[in-house]
Amino acid sequence: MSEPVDVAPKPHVAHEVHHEELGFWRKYVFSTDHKVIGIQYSVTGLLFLLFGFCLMMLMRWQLAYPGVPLPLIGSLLGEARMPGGTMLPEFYNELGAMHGTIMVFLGVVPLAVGGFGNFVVPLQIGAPDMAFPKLNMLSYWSLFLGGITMLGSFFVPGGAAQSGWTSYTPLSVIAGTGQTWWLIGMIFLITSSLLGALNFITTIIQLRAKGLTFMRFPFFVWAQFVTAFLLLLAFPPLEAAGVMQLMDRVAGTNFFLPSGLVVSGQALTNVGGGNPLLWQHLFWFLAHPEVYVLILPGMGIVAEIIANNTRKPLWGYRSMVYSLIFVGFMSFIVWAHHMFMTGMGTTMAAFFQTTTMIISIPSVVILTALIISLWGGSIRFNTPMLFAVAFLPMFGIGGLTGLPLGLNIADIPLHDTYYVIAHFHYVVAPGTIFALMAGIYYWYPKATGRKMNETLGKIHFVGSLVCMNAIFMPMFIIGLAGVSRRLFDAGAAYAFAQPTMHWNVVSSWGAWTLAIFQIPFIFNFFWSIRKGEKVGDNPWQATTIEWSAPSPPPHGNFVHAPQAYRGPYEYSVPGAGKDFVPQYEA
Amino acid sequence: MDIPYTVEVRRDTGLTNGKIGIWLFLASEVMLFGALFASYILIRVGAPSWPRGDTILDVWLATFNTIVLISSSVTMVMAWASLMRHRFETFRIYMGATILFGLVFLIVKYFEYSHHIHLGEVPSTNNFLAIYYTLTGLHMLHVFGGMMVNAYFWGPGAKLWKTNPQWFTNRVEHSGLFWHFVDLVWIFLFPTLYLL
Amino acid sequence: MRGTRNRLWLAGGLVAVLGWPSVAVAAATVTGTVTFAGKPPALKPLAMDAEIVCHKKHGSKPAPNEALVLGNGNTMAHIMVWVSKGLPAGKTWPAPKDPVVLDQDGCVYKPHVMGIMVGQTYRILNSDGILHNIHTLPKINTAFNRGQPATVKEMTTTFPKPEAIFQVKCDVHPWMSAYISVFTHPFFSVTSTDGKFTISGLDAGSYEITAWHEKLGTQTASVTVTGNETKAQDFKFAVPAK
Amino acid sequence: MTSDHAVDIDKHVRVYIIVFVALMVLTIITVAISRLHLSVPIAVAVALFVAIIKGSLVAGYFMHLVSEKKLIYAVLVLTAVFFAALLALPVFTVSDGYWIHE
Repeated sequence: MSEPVDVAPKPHVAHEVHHEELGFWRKYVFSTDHKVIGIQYSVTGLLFLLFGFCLMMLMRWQLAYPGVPLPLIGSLLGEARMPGGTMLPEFYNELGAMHGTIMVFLGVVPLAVGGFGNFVVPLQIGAPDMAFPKLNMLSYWSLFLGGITMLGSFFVPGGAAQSGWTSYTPLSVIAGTGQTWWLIGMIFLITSSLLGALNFITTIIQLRAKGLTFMRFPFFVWAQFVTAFLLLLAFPPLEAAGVMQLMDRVAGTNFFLPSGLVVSGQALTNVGGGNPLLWQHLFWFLAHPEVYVLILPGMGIVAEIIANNTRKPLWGYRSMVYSLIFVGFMSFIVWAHHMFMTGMGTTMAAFFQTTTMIISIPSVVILTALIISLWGGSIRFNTPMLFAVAFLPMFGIGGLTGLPLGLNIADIPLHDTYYVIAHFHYVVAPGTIFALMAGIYYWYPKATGRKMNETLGKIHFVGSLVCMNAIFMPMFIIGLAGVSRRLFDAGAAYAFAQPTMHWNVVSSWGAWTLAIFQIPFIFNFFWSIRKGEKVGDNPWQATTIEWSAPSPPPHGNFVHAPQAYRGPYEYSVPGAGKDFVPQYEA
Repeated sequence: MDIPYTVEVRRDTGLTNGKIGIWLFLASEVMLFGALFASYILIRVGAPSWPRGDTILDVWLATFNTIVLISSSVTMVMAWASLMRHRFETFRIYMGATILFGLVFLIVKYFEYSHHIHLGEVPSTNNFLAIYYTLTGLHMLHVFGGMMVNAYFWGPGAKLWKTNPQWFTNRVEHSGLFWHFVDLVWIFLFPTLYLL
Repeated sequence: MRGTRNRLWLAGGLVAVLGWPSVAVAAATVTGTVTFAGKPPALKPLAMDAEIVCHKKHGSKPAPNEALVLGNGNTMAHIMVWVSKGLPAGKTWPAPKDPVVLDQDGCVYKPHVMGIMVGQTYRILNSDGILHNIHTLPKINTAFNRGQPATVKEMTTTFPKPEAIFQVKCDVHPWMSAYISVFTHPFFSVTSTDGKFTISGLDAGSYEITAWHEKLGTQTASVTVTGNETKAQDFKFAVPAK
Repeated sequence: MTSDHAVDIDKHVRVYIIVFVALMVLTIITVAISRLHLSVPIAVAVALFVAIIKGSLVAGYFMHLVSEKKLIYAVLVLTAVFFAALLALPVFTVSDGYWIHE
């Protein structure tokens, strides 16, 4: 993954010549500069998103045309996976598990937190770099190792992990070698996130520019701040759980293996006494905050872009910040709403569905504030803004369809159906990923000194918006018809699933078309590095501090240490000379 | 280009980056061991019967180890104190002692492990031993890590004292915080595993 | 796996060449009949109403229980008979080129009991056109556990190590069961309903012959053969008295 | 503690010695109590009580928590809350499962 080299360096050279001289490797590969690391994270993240997307497109073929040999590609994947092009259930399970793992832990998180966090946060708070640059490099390379391990697991005998991205026990304990690799990979990824998180928190607290009080933070910084705390405190339990599952698999312990477990007619000889639910608790103790790790940075990006392109201050900035903090806090005590089906009693079910309903309120506050922020603005519909605005309804659909799942009674029929898939994909795919796309278009000029092409951007946007809905809207229908997720044939074997089969075809074609609409983006991304329209330091007439740095910023970011004189969103201030008053201008 | 507040404190927080960093790290460590303790409780509560630690494990070795680890904590803090008093040589002695105590702890633990393994008491034997090996094993890794860091400050890292004593003192304090945390974890491990 | 297989072929080839004369002259045969002593118990047939396709396949009368299948005169099928002792040490035999075939037809494994040589191809067919899941439960070899969707008509595998009889199950249809044993030599035979087995191509010498039934256990007998004679050795199984 | 002066360092050192002795004594006590073979709930309560005292001594004096900045306290309080949740909720949830009462 030396791609970062193609993206970052060129512009940098100019600035760093008359700076300290570093060799190629120190400057672009093992760099401690938060901007280079940020770009490394972003490109890694984007590549893994693409890879996870490819896994999903393979699955979509099997779901649309169960058992039909896949032309061309199918035969390339080998007898053990797709004999004669027909997908074996085991391979489908591999794809399912790895699609989830890769999209969440190697795609969105590295891009949203590692990428945007690293590149933007220090700039937005007027810091010369992250608080611990070496640690920063370490956490990237730890992620990199984790990614390699995950990819490698596809080639071990028996293939990659097949127990779903949640790796529920005891199934995952008795599963094949791939699961062990999955666990080792996860431990690398977790370490990476922990180091990154404590670095972000320290940076934000300590390296704020003079005058940049917490309530003068851009919303994006707040989002990253809360996210970092979620990562810092929610990830360790999963690390512990990972170690325990590793012990179960390697050292033959029984943390997650109950007594008297029978596998295909044969009783296991282990002593048992473990608790399979323990894994689910520890897993969801991370994985629910993780949901907010996926969405909060997205919200942050959207807030920045909306304020900038409506040329208005954010409506209810403070209430948004407090909601954010509240969401972060609550997200630690709602996790068992993923476990209503595990036979918990009514008392705890009531407790967790209450906390779940409570946590939905601040999310709605944030979304509402963002929507009201549009009101009466003179909106500039450039590509970043289009993605940002599209985020609102998409995330809205995802969020609202989540409420029934938070209620014990409604969750029981819907649990583990395609309805759930549709729900969280609306949050993450057209939600978070649109926000991230917006962010890429928005901060690209800061990273390269050039804008991405608008026309290509708009094509990318319209195509993606249509396709995303074509993919996920049908899943609500399929799910409400009661079809379970994780069926390797989309339920073709069941009579009751027959009426929904054609919706899978729609969904699949949506997915493949979506792939086509990413081509303009990929082209645009690389083409604009050299050919994009040259722009100044502040192409969007934005107010936040990162735009006071040269584009691209040199090593050390700012020519003079910046200072914050006012809040982040002073747009269209009555009586001001121009329609925006930057934070950094006295 | 150097990062502000690595050596001097930031006025409004009154802290250096390193101080905040290490405490955040310890916070995550609390959650790590917390999860393992939670698992221990859950499995023990669910178990029909659970052996008293001292019926399987050697309390005297563990008591000895507890004393060793506590002593190492004291020498660690003394090492830092002697830096505060600008007595570099006493620092060397105390830091050396800390590392040696750590080594003693590991050696004793090694004999404990090998003894159990000879008796055929391995992690897969029962869940008590499973949690015992997992918790103490993870703790041992922490001890080892702490020793490595301390050894660095005792040896090559000590050069910093010449150029930037303040920074060096801070770094020793931070590695000390980690070392005390490892001690603290053991203070809870000892009764839960050996005495209950 | 493929590696060992090739090496076996090579070894086999060499032996075939070097040991040609001996193979040519020594063609002693042990044959016999396995019968069931006493009144055969009435076993209840396989209930496969759960799988409508297979249920239909068996028509009006349900699929018979496979544990005890008798011919007229109570001759027993599904008996594995093999040379368990006395084979010359260090001698190796080539695995035959043609595979051992396991068919899944009417949610029943055909054959129910089979022997295979190390490295010999194991060919798994799906004549039902529904989802099956072949799960071998060996102790020494690595388990083969793979789903076979309706459209996948054939899968193959091999067993790299010799192993005593172990079970083959279907994780979709719990009643489906077969038994397989992996040998280093070709001196084994499985009886059909006529209860007859034949082990031929033996060198002169004395051997221990073992007969196995999935419920009634094993029996052994020792036979001594010279030149290319044919020895008879019958076995009788009975339900142990309670 | 960059704010310290050599003077109150001497005071610190004295405190360290006292704490050290206290920890040793408590270690002996907790082992001694365990020889009494009290009933499990009481034993647990006592052992944890002693452990908490020892822990707070280490955290308070060796780790200087007695005189630390607000920010650190804030982080630790937050951690403590989630730690409690992590410890308690799984146990509640599992013991609330209805298969328990069968």
